[in-house]
Amino acid sequence: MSTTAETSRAKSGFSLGAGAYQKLLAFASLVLLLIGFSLASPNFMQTANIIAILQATAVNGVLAVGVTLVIITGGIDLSVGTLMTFCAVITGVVLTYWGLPLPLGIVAAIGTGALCGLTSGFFVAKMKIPPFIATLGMMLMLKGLSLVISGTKPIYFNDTPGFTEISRGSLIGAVLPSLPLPNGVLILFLTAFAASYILERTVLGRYTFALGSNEESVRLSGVNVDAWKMGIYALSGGICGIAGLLIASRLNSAQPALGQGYELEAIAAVVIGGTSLSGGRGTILGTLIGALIMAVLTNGLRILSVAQEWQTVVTGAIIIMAVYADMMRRRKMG
Amino acid sequence: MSTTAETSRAKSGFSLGAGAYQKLLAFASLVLLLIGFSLASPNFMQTANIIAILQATAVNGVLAVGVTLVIITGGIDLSVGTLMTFCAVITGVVLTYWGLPLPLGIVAAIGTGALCGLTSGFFVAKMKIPPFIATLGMMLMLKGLSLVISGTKPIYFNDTPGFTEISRGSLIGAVLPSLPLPNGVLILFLTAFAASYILERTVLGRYTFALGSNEESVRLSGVNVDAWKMGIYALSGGICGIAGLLIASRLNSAQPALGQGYELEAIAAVVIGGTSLSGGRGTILGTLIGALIMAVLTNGLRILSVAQEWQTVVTGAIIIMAVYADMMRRRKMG
Amino acid sequence: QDKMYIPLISKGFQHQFWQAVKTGADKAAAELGVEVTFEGPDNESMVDRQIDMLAAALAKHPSAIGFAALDSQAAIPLLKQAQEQKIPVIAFDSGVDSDIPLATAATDNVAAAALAADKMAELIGGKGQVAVVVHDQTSRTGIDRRDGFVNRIKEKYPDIEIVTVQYGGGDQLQSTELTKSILQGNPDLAGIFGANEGSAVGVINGVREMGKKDVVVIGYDSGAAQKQAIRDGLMAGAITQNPVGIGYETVKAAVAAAKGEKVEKNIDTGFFWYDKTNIDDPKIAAVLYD
Amino acid sequence: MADLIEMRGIEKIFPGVHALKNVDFELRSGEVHALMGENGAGKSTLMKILSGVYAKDGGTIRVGGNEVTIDGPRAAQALGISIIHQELSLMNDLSVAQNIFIGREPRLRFGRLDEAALNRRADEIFAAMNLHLDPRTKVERLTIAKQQMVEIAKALSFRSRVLIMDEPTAALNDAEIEELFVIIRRLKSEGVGIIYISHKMDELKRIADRVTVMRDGETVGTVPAASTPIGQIISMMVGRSLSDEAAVIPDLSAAPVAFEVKGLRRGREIRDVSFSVKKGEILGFAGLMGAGRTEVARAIFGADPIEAGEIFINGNRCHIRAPADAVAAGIGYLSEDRKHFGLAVGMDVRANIVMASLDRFTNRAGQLDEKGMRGEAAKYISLLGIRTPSDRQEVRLLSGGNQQKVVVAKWLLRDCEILIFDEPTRGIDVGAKAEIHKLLQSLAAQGRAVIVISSELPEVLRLSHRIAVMCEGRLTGILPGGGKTTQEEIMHLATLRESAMEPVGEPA
Ligand SMILES: Nc1ncnc2c1ncn2[C@@H]1O[C@H](COP(=O)(O)OP(=O)(O)OP(=O)(O)O)[C@@H](O)[C@H]1O
Ligand SMILES: Nc1ncnc2c1ncn2[C@@H]1O[C@H](COP(=O)(O)OP(=O)(O)OP(=O)(O)O)[C@@H](O)[C@H]1O
Ligand SMILES: [Mg+2]
Ligand SMILES: [Mg+2]
Repeated sequence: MSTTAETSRAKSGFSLGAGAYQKLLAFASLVLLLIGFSLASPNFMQTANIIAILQATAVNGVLAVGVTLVIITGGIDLSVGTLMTFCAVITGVVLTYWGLPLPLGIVAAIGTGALCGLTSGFFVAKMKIPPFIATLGMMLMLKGLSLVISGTKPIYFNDTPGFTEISRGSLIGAVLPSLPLPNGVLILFLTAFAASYILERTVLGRYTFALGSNEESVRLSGVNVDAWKMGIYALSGGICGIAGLLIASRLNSAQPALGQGYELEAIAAVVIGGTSLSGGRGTILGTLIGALIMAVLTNGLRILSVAQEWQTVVTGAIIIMAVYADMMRRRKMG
Repeated sequence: MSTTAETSRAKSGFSLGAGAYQKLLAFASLVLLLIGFSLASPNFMQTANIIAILQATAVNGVLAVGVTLVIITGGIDLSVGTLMTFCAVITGVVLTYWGLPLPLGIVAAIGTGALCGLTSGFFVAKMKIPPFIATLGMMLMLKGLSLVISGTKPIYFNDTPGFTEISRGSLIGAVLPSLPLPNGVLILFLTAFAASYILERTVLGRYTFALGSNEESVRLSGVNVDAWKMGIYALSGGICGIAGLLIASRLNSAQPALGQGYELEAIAAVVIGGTSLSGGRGTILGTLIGALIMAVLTNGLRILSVAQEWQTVVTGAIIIMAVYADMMRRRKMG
Repeated sequence: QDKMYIPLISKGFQHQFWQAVKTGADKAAAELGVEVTFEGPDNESMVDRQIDMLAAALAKHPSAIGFAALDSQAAIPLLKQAQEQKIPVIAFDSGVDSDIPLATAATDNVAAAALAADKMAELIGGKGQVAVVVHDQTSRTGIDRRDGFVNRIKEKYPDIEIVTVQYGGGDQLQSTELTKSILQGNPDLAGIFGANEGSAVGVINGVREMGKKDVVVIGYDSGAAQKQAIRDGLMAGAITQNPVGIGYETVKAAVAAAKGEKVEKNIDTGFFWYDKTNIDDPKIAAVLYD
Repeated sequence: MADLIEMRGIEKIFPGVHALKNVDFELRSGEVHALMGENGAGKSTLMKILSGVYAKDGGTIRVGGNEVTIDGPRAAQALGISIIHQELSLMNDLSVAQNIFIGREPRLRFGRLDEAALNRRADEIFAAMNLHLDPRTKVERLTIAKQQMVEIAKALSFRSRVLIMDEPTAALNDAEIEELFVIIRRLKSEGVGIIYISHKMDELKRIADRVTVMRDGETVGTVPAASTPIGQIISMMVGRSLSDEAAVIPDLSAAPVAFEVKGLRRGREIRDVSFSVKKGEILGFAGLMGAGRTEVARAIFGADPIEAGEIFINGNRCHIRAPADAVAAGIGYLSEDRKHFGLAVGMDVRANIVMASLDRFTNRAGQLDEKGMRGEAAKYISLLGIRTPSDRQEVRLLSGGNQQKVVVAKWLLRDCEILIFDEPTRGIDVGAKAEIHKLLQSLAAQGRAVIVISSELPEVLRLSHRIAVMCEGRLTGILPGGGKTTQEEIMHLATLRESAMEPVGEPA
């Protein structure tokens, strides 16, 4: 119909070019921070410290990747932190209390995560409980259950020798001794890559965006909205299970009291990374950058020995500024 | 144009009647909890304990009332907890360090709250930073500044004799000795009443709902959206200042480290009370009920001497159930 | 006939230290045939939450109350209420600044941390840089241990520099990251003091991950990971309190007070230095927990 | 032969509204069956029942002679029924192709998407529609007319036996409507049954075979389209007949200029637009979809930034940076997209009507005068015939046309000196439309300057005292109104592309 050709706006080539440029620029705040800290302290830009920063990103990064999926559907997940802990505790039960072999522990962590995620998804999709409440309830239940199951004490993995390798070992370092990247970081990148692939290239990813964009319209198109939504929460839960493995292996123990507060940090990474809390838009790459910005900030300020109370103040101010710069950049790009 | 009279459907009496019925029913979950706990323990339904519950609701209730306003605009405020603390610390500085008279301390608390709220509002409205990030940044900055200003130690109000009366005294008890309701509770109800009045009967309230319903359409109606939004955040901040006074007077001290985590509880009360996180709808009465449900739950489980780890589990489960019941009820009412 | 009921309101719940106090309390309860409950807020800044717990405990008309105040002043109205209702109050962990409690079962945290400072000075040869990782900037135990350590170093060891004091919330992971940044920022560091279990374990993790072998680590409290680190030589030694003893003595004193018996005003449950050499000493082993 | 669709005795009751009362409707294959009725008559509701969005409260539905239960959109799809909803319901963050095939994406193994096939198939559909649109464009970047085309493409992609079109042409202009009719005729020849809802009476004769008229939730009757005079159908709809007089142009030679725009520009969308409107004048804006009329209106109103340009009100230069400035200066703008820019659909009718005039109902303490607002709301509800159980009904529960009337009421109440109406009668029934036209004329007669943007040429021709025509962001000419101009003259200017263009301005 519209007979007038619209060559000028339809040039997708241009927008693709702009997209790539934009992606590069998204790193701007991060790069600025890196440069700033490098100039401020000679101890900052050293291989060991960069690895330390990456390792500090791993757990929060994986959680953030998981919660990104849920946020893109227009939901929220407050239970990610305590779910991570719960998965770690279950792994502890499987490996230490029951003495089963390592692979089963890994399956248990991810399976528990997926199952709890599915439950949250059920509350949200079938029982129509607002995601905030459903996952708040889940957070409290899991927090309590972790304490109950573990008997309110840490479960150590001393009997499972390979366990700490999951996070602390370095497969890459074994091949390239000059790059001793811990496995935990490798797992973060693999998880992010997989999640990104699912989001961009699969049906599940498509419905993730579609649900966040206009759930009613998806429903009117005859899609089984509830099932897909539960699937997305389950996937997100499974990813929290991976985070549970990472933290347990890093600490060589499942700490039942840990985890609360981590949800806020993960969600912050997601939002700093440009994903909208109202759903429909977001990227895993952005989330990774968001998580890195937070880790670099914390690490850099500590290296500079800034007093802790001021660290908090500066972190708050820089987060606001970084996001503001990002908003400006995007507005300019149109 | 539709000439046929529409008398039969225009009977607004019917819908009003249903509304009142609905308001009564909103208490259902709360009443059920009260009955349950009364049956389970004779210690529960006693004047002293009911007053203890109300007093435990006061601070969270006032915060929740404040954040309700912001949530109805479609925003969120993560800084309420640390802002409360910041206001308490400023009052401490004014009263204890500077030795100024009590009324100035009260003005300082509310004024500081309003000013910080205004700043958050500025970030959100003018700088277009997503509310989650703007108030997360604010939360961190205020948390740090409270520590800096107080020198990381509590500020006591021993030199301001009347100060503890703000929360602990009982004006009502002085008149009706049989009802020694602490002033803190009275202040909660007064604040809630005032906020409710503003929401339902004033322009500010009207725009609060309108912004949350469709901000762009309000802007295109020629309303200065940014100014009103900043006003709403400032009002909400001022209410946090009241919470700051309440907690400082209850503890007879400004505790600079307190406050983080309170935002989640306040938001939970709001959402349990039926306000939608996507904005445009909500009531202060609902928020009050939400805050009471949480306080009754916590208190009741303690009175029953439920083990602490199980308290958390049960709280999570009951919150989900209460909201589910509420959703069902509303769906039935249409 | 009803059992005597004694609620203990502590400063925390989930941490191993508080669980050990609970263990001691439960033991005494079993021996003396009374009922005990144990509760504490999520972290040591939640002063008002602790007050709410105390209020709920009073509503249950207990025979006596055990109380570890986060902030004594804030609790005074409720403590007065307890006094009026003739419910005896026993303070534990750190004291309650008031004459209402009939007895206090506590550790002198300042003195204990000073002992840690002495040990640190001894192990690093009286000079060099040290750092402190504390769990909390504002709680009584955090302040006392930090100040006990820092002041002793300042007073007695002029050649030792305290380069930084950082706070990790007692969270092991956060304390690990914190320690790594401290080590990165201060490559010549000679020693680190971790002021509670979570901090100490975090310090060990951080030192291990950074591959630093010559940093002297001193911890506080016990727990399986810390004990293992001492055996492995990663940690030079640690201060332990007697949490089980604190819990036990608190309940014992509470029962006595409830029966109207006279109780000793100050029950010092003591603190001990332990390292590789004495960790298996039965006297020490008795006050350690996993 | 059995009817393709047979609905008997359909009942639907919403809280406070008996929307359908014993409604009968049938559809044969290969026919276009128009469904007509005033705003709120129940047309959309009936169709939502047929397409599985609402559950019926009574009655039976037969498809191909067999009684069926349609308990969801999926069930309707399985029966070969697809629908183009009256309200756009697209996923803004997804691309055009992704929207069309939501739920039916071409897949590779392991749940992977075949994006190339997706775009190819969308391209095929667009080609069949003679529509030039990149399937990878995000929907939020499209104008509503384009979004409407996407909805149509989506419905076509189902290749159904029954196609329901609920006001598909409300957002389209004549050229696009013509293309749509080509498609409809083709589908018809393939034996598809089409239910067609529209408020544009001229379309009936061109496309419909039969017409069913509804009023107040009841079927009034079914008549053949060709042999029934339009006047009879209108009186079946509104229960009386309407007169259709053309505008009489008042003598405005002595009237002062109320509003003037000089050299307005922004990028490619607005290219050096200048015009003026006198007190008491109605200036119509015509143009093809995307000509830039909406952009100009939004720029004047301060809703979007401008790069250059001056605005004069009563000869005084005005600086308008935000809609608030514009309203303060006496300009009102009724947006073409009511759902996104016109209404707070979650709020009630009363609140929406007073939204732009709240200062008038506020005392110094900031209290609202509910009684005053109720009074004004009631006035406009009866003036415009807004069909609602009460002024406290949430706007989202009103029928589409009644929602549009609420927006109109909002700007009438605001009472501005300069009023810009962008597609004011979109989705409004014939009766109400005539009423709104009368209102616009009386506003002008009271000395206000009125600008009407409309994609319906007859409307522009009938209302305007002068007609401005736009093409590709430029004002290509201003023609006289009042029957002195033909549709062909307007279309000539509306397609005057840049290459063939000589500078035009306001005729002095
Ligand atoms: N979900 C709902 N809740 C309550 N009332 C509703 C609902 N949907 C529609 N109505 C009412 O039902 C009646 C019929 O609405 P419907 O949308 O079918 O009208 P329509 O004939 O399509 O009108 P239009 O031409 O304006 O689109 C209207 O009075 C409307 O207010
Ligand atoms: N969201 C958008 N993104 C990019 N370009 C846009 C967008 N909206 C409009 N445009 C462009 O702006 C120009 C003017 O569009 P506008 O909607 O103002 O046209 P119009 O004359 O009002 O037509 P319509 O009848 O569609 O409302 C067109 O060239 C269009 O491509
Ligand atoms: Mg309709
Ligand atoms: Mg337009």
